[in-house]
Amino acid sequence: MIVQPVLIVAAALFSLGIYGILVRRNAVMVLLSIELILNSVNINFVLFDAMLSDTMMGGQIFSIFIITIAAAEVGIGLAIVLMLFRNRQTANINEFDLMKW
Amino acid sequence: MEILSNGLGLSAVVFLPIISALLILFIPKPYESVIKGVALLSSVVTFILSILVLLEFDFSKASQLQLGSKATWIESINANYEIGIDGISLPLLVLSTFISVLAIIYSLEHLPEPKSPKGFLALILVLETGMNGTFVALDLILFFVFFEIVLLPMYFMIGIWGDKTIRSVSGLKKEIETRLYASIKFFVFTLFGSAFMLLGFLGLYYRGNKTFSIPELIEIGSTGAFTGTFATLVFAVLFLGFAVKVPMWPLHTWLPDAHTAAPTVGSVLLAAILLKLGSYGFIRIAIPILPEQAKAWAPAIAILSAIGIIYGSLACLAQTDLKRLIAFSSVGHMGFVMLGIASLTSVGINAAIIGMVAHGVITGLLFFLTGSMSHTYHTRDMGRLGGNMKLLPKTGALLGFTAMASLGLPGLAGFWGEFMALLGAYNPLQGLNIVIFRSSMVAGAIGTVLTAGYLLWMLQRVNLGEPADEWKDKELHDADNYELAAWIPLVILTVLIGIFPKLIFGATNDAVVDLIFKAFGG
Amino acid sequence: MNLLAESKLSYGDGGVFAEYAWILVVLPFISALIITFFGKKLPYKGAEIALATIGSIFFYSSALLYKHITEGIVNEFFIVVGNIGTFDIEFGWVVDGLSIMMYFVVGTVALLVFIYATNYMKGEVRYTFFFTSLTLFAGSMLVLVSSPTLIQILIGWELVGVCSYLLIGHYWETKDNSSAAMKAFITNKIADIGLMIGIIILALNTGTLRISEILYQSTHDYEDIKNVAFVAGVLLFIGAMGKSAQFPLHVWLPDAMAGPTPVSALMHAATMVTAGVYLLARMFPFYEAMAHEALDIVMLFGVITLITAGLIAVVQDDLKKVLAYSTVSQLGYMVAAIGSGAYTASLFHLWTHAFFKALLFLGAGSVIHAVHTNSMLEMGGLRKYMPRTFITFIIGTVALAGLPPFAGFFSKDEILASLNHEGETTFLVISIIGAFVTAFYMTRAVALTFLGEYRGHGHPHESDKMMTVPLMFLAVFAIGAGWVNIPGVYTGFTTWVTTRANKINEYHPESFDYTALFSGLIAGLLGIGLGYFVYQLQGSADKGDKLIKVEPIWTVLENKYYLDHFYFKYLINPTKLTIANAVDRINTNFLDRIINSFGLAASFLGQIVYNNFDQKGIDKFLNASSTSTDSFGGKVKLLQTGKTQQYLMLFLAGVVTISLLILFII
Amino acid sequence: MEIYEIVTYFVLLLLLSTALRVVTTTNVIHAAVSLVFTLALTATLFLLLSAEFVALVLILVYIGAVIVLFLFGIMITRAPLGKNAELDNDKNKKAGAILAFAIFLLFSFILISGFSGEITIDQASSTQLLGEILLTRFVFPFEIVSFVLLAALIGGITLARKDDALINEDQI
Repeated sequence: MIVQPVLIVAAALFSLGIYGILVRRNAVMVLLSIELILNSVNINFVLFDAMLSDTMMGGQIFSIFIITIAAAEVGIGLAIVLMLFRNRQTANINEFDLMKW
Repeated sequence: MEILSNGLGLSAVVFLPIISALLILFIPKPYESVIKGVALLSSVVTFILSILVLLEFDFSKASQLQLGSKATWIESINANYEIGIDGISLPLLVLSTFISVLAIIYSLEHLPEPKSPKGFLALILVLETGMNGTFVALDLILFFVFFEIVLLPMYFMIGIWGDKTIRSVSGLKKEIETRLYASIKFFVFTLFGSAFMLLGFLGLYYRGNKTFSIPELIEIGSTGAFTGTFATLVFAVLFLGFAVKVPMWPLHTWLPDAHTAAPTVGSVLLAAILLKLGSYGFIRIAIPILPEQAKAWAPAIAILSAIGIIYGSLACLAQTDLKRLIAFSSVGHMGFVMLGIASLTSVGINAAIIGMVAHGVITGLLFFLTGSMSHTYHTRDMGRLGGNMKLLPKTGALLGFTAMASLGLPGLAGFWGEFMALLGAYNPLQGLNIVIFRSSMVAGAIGTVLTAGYLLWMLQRVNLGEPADEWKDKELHDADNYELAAWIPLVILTVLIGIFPKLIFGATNDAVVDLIFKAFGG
Repeated sequence: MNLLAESKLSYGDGGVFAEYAWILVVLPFISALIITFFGKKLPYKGAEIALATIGSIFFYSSALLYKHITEGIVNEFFIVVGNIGTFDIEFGWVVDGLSIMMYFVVGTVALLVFIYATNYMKGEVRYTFFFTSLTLFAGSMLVLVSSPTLIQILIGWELVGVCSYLLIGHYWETKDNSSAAMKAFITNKIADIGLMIGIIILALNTGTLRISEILYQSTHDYEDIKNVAFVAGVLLFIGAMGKSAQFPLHVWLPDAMAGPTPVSALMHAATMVTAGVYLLARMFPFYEAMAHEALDIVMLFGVITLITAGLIAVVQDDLKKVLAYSTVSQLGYMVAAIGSGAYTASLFHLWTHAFFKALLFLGAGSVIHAVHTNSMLEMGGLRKYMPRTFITFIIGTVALAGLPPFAGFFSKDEILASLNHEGETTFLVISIIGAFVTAFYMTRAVALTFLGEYRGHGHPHESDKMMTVPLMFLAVFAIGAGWVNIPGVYTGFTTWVTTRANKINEYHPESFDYTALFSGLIAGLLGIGLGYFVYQLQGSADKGDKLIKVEPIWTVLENKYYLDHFYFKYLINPTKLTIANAVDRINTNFLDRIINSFGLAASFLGQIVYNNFDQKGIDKFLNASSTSTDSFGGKVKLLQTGKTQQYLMLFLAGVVTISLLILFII
Repeated sequence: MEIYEIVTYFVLLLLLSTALRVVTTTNVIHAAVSLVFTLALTATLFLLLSAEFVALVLILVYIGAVIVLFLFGIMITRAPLGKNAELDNDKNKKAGAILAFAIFLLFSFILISGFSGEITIDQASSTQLLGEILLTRFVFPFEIVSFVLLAALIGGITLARKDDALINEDQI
């Protein structure tokens, strides 16, 4: 298998994720986009693992860790969104501008 | 790190505060939070830099001047920008940056009237530059400049933010505002001393191969080049300059007034760092450059220190003003420091340095506490206070702890300075009059009892008992988070130095032993 | 080190047990911290942590004692905490017979007192803080007794002083209590001058702060230390006089009864006040080898103390004060014993006294808890209401009076025997009179408190189990603690405490000294008999007092030999008022006046400077320079929209730009 | 061109299109379902790379658990189901697209200039080896990750739990 197309697709997935984060209004959608980014990283890790035929299998192990952390992140993220929704009656992240000057 | 070892690090420690102070001047007044942020940030960065310097410092060569640099400054008189630190100045430098951070943290929320964070914080930062600079300067002119830079901010701090009550002063016909009187007294007194000191520096310059460099002068001095009437005179004027700053009896009278009048942070910095400039001057300049004269003057210094210890403690017993009491206690504590220095032994001078650090930490904290209390109660009269433990439990508990530390409780920082100074004074340098030193030591030991006496009496009057009726319905605020953030580090430091004095001795011992060896031989 | 190597040949090194003995010292401090910060939130307000701590200390010290009895441990450990000049400042811990005995005493008495205090202090102010201080005290005491260096002794010495200050002044709302606390601290501080200078002299003439090294030098006839031995010995003893309340520095101890009773039991009877005796015992080889003359002074003061304090105890109406003076008197016995060269006898009395005096104090506490007064005149007849307290108190009394087979009998007898052996007939006679006085005042106390009719108000009742059970345990010790050292039968205690790095040369009786034994016993019985006759058979305290009232001695005793009066009139008040005020006046009227006349001119100049640099002037300049910053900031602040996505976008744009810069330009 | 490669390219293409749909669709449910497809295709890609364990974990954890969570999240936050023009922030669209594209170019450039070549896939199963390594060499990170999960669990509960006051408010 030639690696370059896969790498490009991974990069594309990453930038699509970025696009989602920047454009989406709904906080849940933003979280979805973050999953895309994490996934693109996973693809890269597994690909490099296969490419370098690493004896310690670092790539695969790291992607497993990333999946785990991603699960934790989603849990916390959704909990926060839930909290915000409960307090503000909306999941629109533009409404959350407490950081305003 | 290269950037630290070539002198840039030290220079940054010295000049970063004053640069930030200038920066603060350009921030318009309404942006208080920005001003505060910049001040805090710069002091914290300075502190971190000093910690980096500490880490970079090679403790196995603590007796050598390190991390310094030398650059031409005023060529015509051969005055150079020469800086560096060794084991003696290192603890004091770190103490200075540390206390400055705490002072600024405290000032974030507790500005004295008239509130003007811009001027006040800028002055603290200028002060910090002066203090740090004095500890790293290795050139007499540079030392003098930094030594004097300190005066101005303190003068303004007392004069503008000080105590506004009107008081009568003996010898003056008119009644005068406390802050006015105190600030002028402070300024004139110190300037008086340092003017003579400058004369001494010039004398050394002309006799000592036309150099202002302290290391070079030490080399010259240790070969016995300065002798006779000339040396006696030079030591006398240096003594005058440093003794005023310490302050030694009977040149101490500016101190109680300045402390009483100064705003909280002002008195903290005054007690914690400024007083140390004088005793540091003795260790860094007067003794190594003029060892023979130091030997001749040592008994006199010892006697004056002993008088200072007893006198300061007795004066404390007569005070009714809380801050004035603490101020007089400084006279006593600095007496121990000077007694250690006068012994001219490695034990005594080590004791003096740890005593300086401990006094900085403990009395700094005491002034924080009493300042905050006088702010809360709007009075410093101990006759009206009482039951502080009930009214302000946190402040009261800390006051109790600090008083214990201040009376030299073993296991806390203050102990080492006192005990080791007495140890040094019992066996002073060979050739010194042993009777004088041993009587001074006994006087010092009696002073510890008197110290315990006035501090416990103060605690009894202020902290214990039932609160007076006038406070019953008042809403009094106990220490808030800013205050605690400024105080707790000092408490921790007090305990740490107390149970592990190697924190200080580890840096100073080699340097002091080397200093004594160079000055007085084996 | 040579001396340790020497001793290791004959004794065990204690293995892991000794190596980890530092836990004993460190644990209380850690738990004191924990109690301070979390105590109030816990279900038992921090008492449980204090109890757990002291329980572990008790078990550890018991284990150490067991190991010491079976194999004999002598070992010491050092940690360098600083170097100053040529001195190493070291902390550490020493594990030998003497210190293990002290660990055990502290652990046992403290455990029982802590249990007692959980109930006694219930509902009192600052309950949590009380346990903090008590735990801190246990730690400080262990610092003191575990000390292998003089500097650590000094540290422990003053730390127990501070804990004593905190605990005596526990009820600081009243001025009397805080004054008592202050008095204790200052008196001790005065004595500490002696200790401090003594340590300085010893350190400078031996070049070390390690006790074992100093003792080694003194037993091996080093010249430097020999020259100063007498002075140093006396100075150290002055230190001990303060802590162990020897005449004339004993005045703080009776006042210290202002603290809660458990405190009196633990600190002012069993442990802290024995610190002076401990110091003398620790330095005993030094005294024995070099400072024999100093020992005579020690003995003299001990004997003076034991009789003078005993006599004052006779006239006290406050139950706790009777016990306090009794403690002073018993400390006099211990000090006198050390002075006569009877090392073991002194420590043996320390050991038994710790248990029975703690018992008596806790018993008194139980009584006071029930009747809410300290005055014996308002007690009486409590035998009926408080049977358990009564029985245990009687056991304590008998042990103190020195009747066989109770603990006090054996230890007091050994002290008398050694005085007899030394040929100090005068002192022996005084000590026997002291024994008589002891028995008399204790009988008086029992008669006034427990016998006769109840004279107070309300209905007293027996105390809670948490209070009586510790009493019973202590009663067991008060009976049995003496059996560990019976001449001719079993002398284990002698072996325990003489098992240490430096050899102890002392007289030790092989069998009972019957002269001393019987005279002491008869004195005790006489005292009890007389006390019973005077106070029980006469029916009331007034009548009894009248019977033995001999003017003007009685008045002198009631005024405690006018010592306090003397101190206040001629020492404290002149210093505090006259001299201090004079100094202050010198300061303001003389020194300042000189300065001010100089300053007058300067003041004029200063006015001008001040006016020109007044606040307004400065601010105007500052403001002018900063308006430009203001407008800039006004624009920059628009960037702060609070919208996360915009921030992120800007951030990413920055990332991309910087990456491009790095990739293509740099 | 072998069948293997054809399959790979096909998967990649599908992957791209579904991912694009995740971020462009105006229907929240569609977005979530597209993400399922994206992940499933990623798993397929992993299988092709003979990383079957990771593939299975991806399916189990992501598609099994995470997506369900998302759906719950969508429901609980009452996101409007069906088409919804409000879903995107139109102001950000242009800038976001440019930025995303720039990042894409940047990454592609770095990756392509950095890596090239061909992979030969050995067909042997790697799961056993993976397990051994995970529980020996990487056991410490493994434990730490489990702690992170625990912390996330507790944190999630604490955050999402309803306070009493709020419950009362709801009842009113």
